[in-house]
Amino acid sequence: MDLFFFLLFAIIAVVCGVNVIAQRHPISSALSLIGVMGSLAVLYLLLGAAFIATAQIIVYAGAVMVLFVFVIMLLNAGAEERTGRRSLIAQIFGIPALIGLLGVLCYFVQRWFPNAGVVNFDAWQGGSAQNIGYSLFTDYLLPFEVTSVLILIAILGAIVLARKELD
Amino acid sequence: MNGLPVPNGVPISWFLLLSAVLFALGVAGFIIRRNILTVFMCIELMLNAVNLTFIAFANQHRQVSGQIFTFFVMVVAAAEAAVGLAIILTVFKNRETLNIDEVNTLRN
Amino acid sequence: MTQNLWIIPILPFLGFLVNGIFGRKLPKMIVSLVAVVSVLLSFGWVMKVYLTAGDLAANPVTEHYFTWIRSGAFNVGWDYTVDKLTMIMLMIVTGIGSLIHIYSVGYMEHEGGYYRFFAYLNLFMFFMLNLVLAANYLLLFLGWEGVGLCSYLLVGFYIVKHSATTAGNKAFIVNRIGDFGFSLAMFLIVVNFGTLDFGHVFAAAPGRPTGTLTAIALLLLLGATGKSAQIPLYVWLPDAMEGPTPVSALIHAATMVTAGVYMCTRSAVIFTHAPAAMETVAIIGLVTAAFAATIGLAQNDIKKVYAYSTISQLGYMFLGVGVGAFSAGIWHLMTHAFFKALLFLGAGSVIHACHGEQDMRHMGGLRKYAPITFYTLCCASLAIAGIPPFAGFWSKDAILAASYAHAPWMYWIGTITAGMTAFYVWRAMFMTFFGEYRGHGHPHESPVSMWGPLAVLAALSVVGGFLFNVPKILNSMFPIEEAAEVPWLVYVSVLAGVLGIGLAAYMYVVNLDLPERITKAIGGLYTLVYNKYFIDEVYDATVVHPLVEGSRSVLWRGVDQGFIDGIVNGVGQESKAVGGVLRLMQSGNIRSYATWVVLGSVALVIALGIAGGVSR
Amino acid sequence: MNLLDLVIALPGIGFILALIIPRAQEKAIRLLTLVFSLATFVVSLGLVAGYQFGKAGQQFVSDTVWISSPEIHWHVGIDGLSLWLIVLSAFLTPIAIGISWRYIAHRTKEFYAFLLLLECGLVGVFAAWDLFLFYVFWEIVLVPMYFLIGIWGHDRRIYAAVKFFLYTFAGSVLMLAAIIYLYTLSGTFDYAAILDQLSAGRIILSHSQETLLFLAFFIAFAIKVPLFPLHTWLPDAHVEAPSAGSVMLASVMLKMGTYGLLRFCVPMFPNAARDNAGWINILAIIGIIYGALVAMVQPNLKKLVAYSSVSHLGFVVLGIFSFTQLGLDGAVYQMLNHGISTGALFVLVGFLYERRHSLAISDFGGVATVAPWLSTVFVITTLASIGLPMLNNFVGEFLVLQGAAQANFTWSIFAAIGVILSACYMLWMVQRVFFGSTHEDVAHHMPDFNAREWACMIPLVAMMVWMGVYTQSFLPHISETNARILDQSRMNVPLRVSLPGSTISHGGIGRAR
Repeated sequence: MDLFFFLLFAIIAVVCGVNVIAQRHPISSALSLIGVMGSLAVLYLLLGAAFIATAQIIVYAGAVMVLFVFVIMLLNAGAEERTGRRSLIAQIFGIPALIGLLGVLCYFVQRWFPNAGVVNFDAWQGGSAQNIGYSLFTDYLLPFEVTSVLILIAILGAIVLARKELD
Repeated sequence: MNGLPVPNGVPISWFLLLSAVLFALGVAGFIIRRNILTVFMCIELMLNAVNLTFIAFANQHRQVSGQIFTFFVMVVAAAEAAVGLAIILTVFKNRETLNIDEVNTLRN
Repeated sequence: MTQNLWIIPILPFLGFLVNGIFGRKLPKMIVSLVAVVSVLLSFGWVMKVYLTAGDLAANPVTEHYFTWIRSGAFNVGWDYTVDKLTMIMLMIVTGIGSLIHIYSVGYMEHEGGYYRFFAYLNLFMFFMLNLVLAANYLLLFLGWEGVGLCSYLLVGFYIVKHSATTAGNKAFIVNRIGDFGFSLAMFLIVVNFGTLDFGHVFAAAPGRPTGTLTAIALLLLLGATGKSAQIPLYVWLPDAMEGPTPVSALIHAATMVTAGVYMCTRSAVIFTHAPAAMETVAIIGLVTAAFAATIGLAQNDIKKVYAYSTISQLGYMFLGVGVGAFSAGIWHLMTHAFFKALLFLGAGSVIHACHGEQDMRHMGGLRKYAPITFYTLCCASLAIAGIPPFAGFWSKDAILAASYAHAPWMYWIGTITAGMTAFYVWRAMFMTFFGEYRGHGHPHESPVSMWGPLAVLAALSVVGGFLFNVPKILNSMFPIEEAAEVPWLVYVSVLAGVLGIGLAAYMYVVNLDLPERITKAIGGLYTLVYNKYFIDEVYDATVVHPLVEGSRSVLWRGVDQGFIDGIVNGVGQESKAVGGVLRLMQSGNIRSYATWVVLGSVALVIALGIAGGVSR
Repeated sequence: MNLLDLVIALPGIGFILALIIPRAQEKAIRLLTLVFSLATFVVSLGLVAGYQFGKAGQQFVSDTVWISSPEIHWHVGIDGLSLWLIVLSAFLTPIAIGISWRYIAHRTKEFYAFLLLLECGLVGVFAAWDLFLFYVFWEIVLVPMYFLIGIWGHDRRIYAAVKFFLYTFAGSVLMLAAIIYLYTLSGTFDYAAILDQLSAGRIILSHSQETLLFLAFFIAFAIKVPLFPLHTWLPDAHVEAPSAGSVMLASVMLKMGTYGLLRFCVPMFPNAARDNAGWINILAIIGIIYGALVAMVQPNLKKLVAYSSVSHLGFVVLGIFSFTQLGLDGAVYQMLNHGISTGALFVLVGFLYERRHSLAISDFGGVATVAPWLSTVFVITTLASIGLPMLNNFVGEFLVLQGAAQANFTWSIFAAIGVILSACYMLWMVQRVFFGSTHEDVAHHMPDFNAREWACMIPLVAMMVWMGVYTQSFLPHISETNARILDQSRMNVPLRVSLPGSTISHGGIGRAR
């Protein structure tokens, strides 16, 4: 059963992922990316990370992607043109290197984790909001607070960058 | 889920492989796409791939830390998205293009 | 009882400060008053010390004011001491100094930079008094360098004139070479004696190895040859005549240039225990005396004649010191101060009379126009020619007698030189005062402030010799050696003087064509002498030019900019070249960057995998 | 928070305040920096007043933990050696501000802020007793100076600034490596603790270890001094820097190098220092003569003064590595002298530049006729630089040469040649700039001193005379500390003799005392 759910959502994620890069129109890519995120959220849930799965849906699929869509709309971005300078290196080496990377990664994953353990869904439920909250406000208090500053700075930065020049 | 005993769960390596594949897709998009917005989305894809690894290991090691890291990655990603999109807006305002091949002022 | 010796130098120093800082705003009257009065008061204080200090020979006055430099066991104080030798020097310096200050009031009246002149002159007095009062070598060195500075400033007094400032530089730098020797001597003294105090050094010197003492003495001598214009460092003095004439009189004739003689006399203990050094001193003195006299024979500039005569007379003093007759040297120092100051002041008066003309060929017949100057200069010229009973006779005779006792050949060269001296000094007299006036304008006599000092000095040139018998005064410091009297010596040297005067009279009064014919007859030799043996040119070609050009082309452009910077910039260029190759990767294209990242990741993962595989 | 902390903190506070004030308030910024620098100077005089003779070790100590792991302390303190260098820094900063009052027209705010930061760093360098803290201050100094040259300099300022930065940085990286190595040996960055361990024999360095550590420190300091042949950054940096930068660079920053030699190289690695003294002194003497000869033919006023610095600093190094009391005293005194007299020369050259807008000697001539006071002060400064008695440099040069003579007479012979040459280049320059007939351009652009310029010059001239005549105000502090350093430099000699592989021969130097 676990295997089934895993395979189902894994396949959805990969197909959507392929679609992200295959589509020439950014809005299609964005919608596909939401698909990837949704299926990943399900996998998180299966892995016992309930809070993170929720956050994935709300923050990523919700907020961040909406932002993307807004920007796409705002800029009225159409399908990309096939002009402009191209990178020779990227053309020649890019995809082969990438396939090489994937191959090497797969090889080492296979080699190091042949039977490193089997994940059983439902066997562990350590990712409830309570657990996460407890951990965040004890062990990870300082990084958490720093994060808030980071977000504040990001907000300010975004405002400064995107505002109209007042001249 | 339905109470049936599960003789065989999912091997951890499968999650890693899925993560690797998604990551590779992100990188591939990064390399082949010219639209700066798509490229940016590919970055998000890569981040998600990494998050999956964290969660998987968190499950295996029965530790909440991995999920915390994911949490932070998400926070950073959100901040990054805000700033990054603002930058894209500015670039578009100045250059009238979303094609990253046109944006190569880094060179000189 | 404290004598407050510090008052002696501090008075001129105060004068210097007042004139230096406020002089520009003060009227000339006040400036000259400040300058003259400060020196006169200083002279007065010297007299007061002389009268109240009692027997200076038995117990010299020594005063300590404060520690100047102390480091570890080494300690130098600001100490003054007065013994008989110092007292003589003090009197000469302040006495002649006062006269020349008074003279300058008239001489400089129409010159620009009046206040500057008197400020420098006062500063000079301060340093010179420091030099003679010093109770240790370092303080003496302070005065020594200080008078060099004032000499530099005063020689280059006419700052607009290039030749004057160049002469000033030359004076300072050549003196520096001498000071180099002096400093090394001091270092040796400290290394060997641990102190620079005269008292301690002289007390300890007799027991030291002769080699050390000879080295010290020779280095001191190098210092003295610089300051006192002896071979090989005499070259600055003739050029120093670029300065105003009172400066030539005070600094480059009467006081500063004799500092070398004073210093050697002061260090007599070291010299007497280093016979080789003594011999060197005598030979240098003798050679300089003769050499400078020959140059003096052919000069036409009146001040140049007296300048070479100064070098020559200083040579006599060194001869005296070198043959052990220290007191005779000091005696000649004193009489020379009288008559040479007079010669220069008289020359100044002559130049003043001829409206700034210095070439004797454009003078003549001045006897009628400037009689006082003429008569006073006569006294001086007779004195320098060694005619009894004028001052120069006594001291020169003492030196020659001592040199005969030491080595007869020195006496003979000295006597011939005396003949030459008489000749060129009187040649100058005849060319200036006899015959018809050959210049332009109307010559006139100088004002009283100028001829007054002349008169005083003339009197001293007449009676100064036998009135102040220095060897007797200094008997306690330098006992007169009871050498066998050789009676005919006196007559020979006087005869040389008379012959010199006679020859000059014959050539420049009676038979006026003769000089011309002689010049033609000896052609090359004359050119050589007239051009001062081309020594300046030789120094220029062998030392100055190679140094400057070598520094420019080899050291600066070659080593500094070429070699060292070449290496430094070469390293920079290399890095740039490597960077240039790496720069090709930086295409500016984001996707190519991404590709590099991927390639890097592959390499990294493989590396990690291998490493991990090994560790597993 | 004791007096010394205050001396370090005041410029730092001033630096921050200067940054806070809006840039339009130029006047306020200038006044603020001037007030802060003067206050620093006044407080630093408190250090002089509070200095206690005969007290071993450092005074005005302030020691708190700064970083707990690895343990790095805020450990500052002074002894006779640092005392006067700190006072010198505090003395010259107001003057540097004074001479920039009108000259610096753009980016005023950053300029004055950087000057204060520079002062803060300099004082810190001289006060630090923790090696890491020392390194931090050492690098802090580099930053403002880099910008002073790079922003407010003349035409080739970027080249000069980069050259300056790379040269010094290359050296200081070596020093950092040596400091870290010492840390791994001793487990502490505290200088006094390391010295204790060395002298007690708890750290035993092999011969090659000691030599390498010595060289690492030595090269860093030698570049800063600068010792021939590492000097070529100096003329470029000086020529391109604004006057205030030149003044601080020549007067105080170069002293960081010689201070480091005396503070760290000699006491920590006495055997290596003594072993290597021979060639170091030869380099120093080459520097003395070479600097003077090259200075003689410079067509540019600032370059001339810069090369004369190379010559003068050669004396300092010679004095340090003579290992005699006189030599060390003279070296430290010469550091102060050079700070005053060369600083004054740069100030004056700056004044000339402000008037004539040129540094080429050939563009001047006859200045003395139109600006007599300027010329008088310049000549006095030149004479001080030449080493005329009664002015400051003489005392230092004399002591150094005397110390060198005690160690090895040949050294002093060659070094004394430099004294002759100094007269040559300085007087020749004076003649060409100030004497002769006045050119039209010079006459119209050469006003004499104004009140502000007088205010800058009078303290300097007064110090030249004071330090030349009454050395007892300064020398006792220096002597006392130097005696201790000399002692330390002998301290672990006997311990080392028995060790294998350390064949030390203290040639002529050991015999000197």
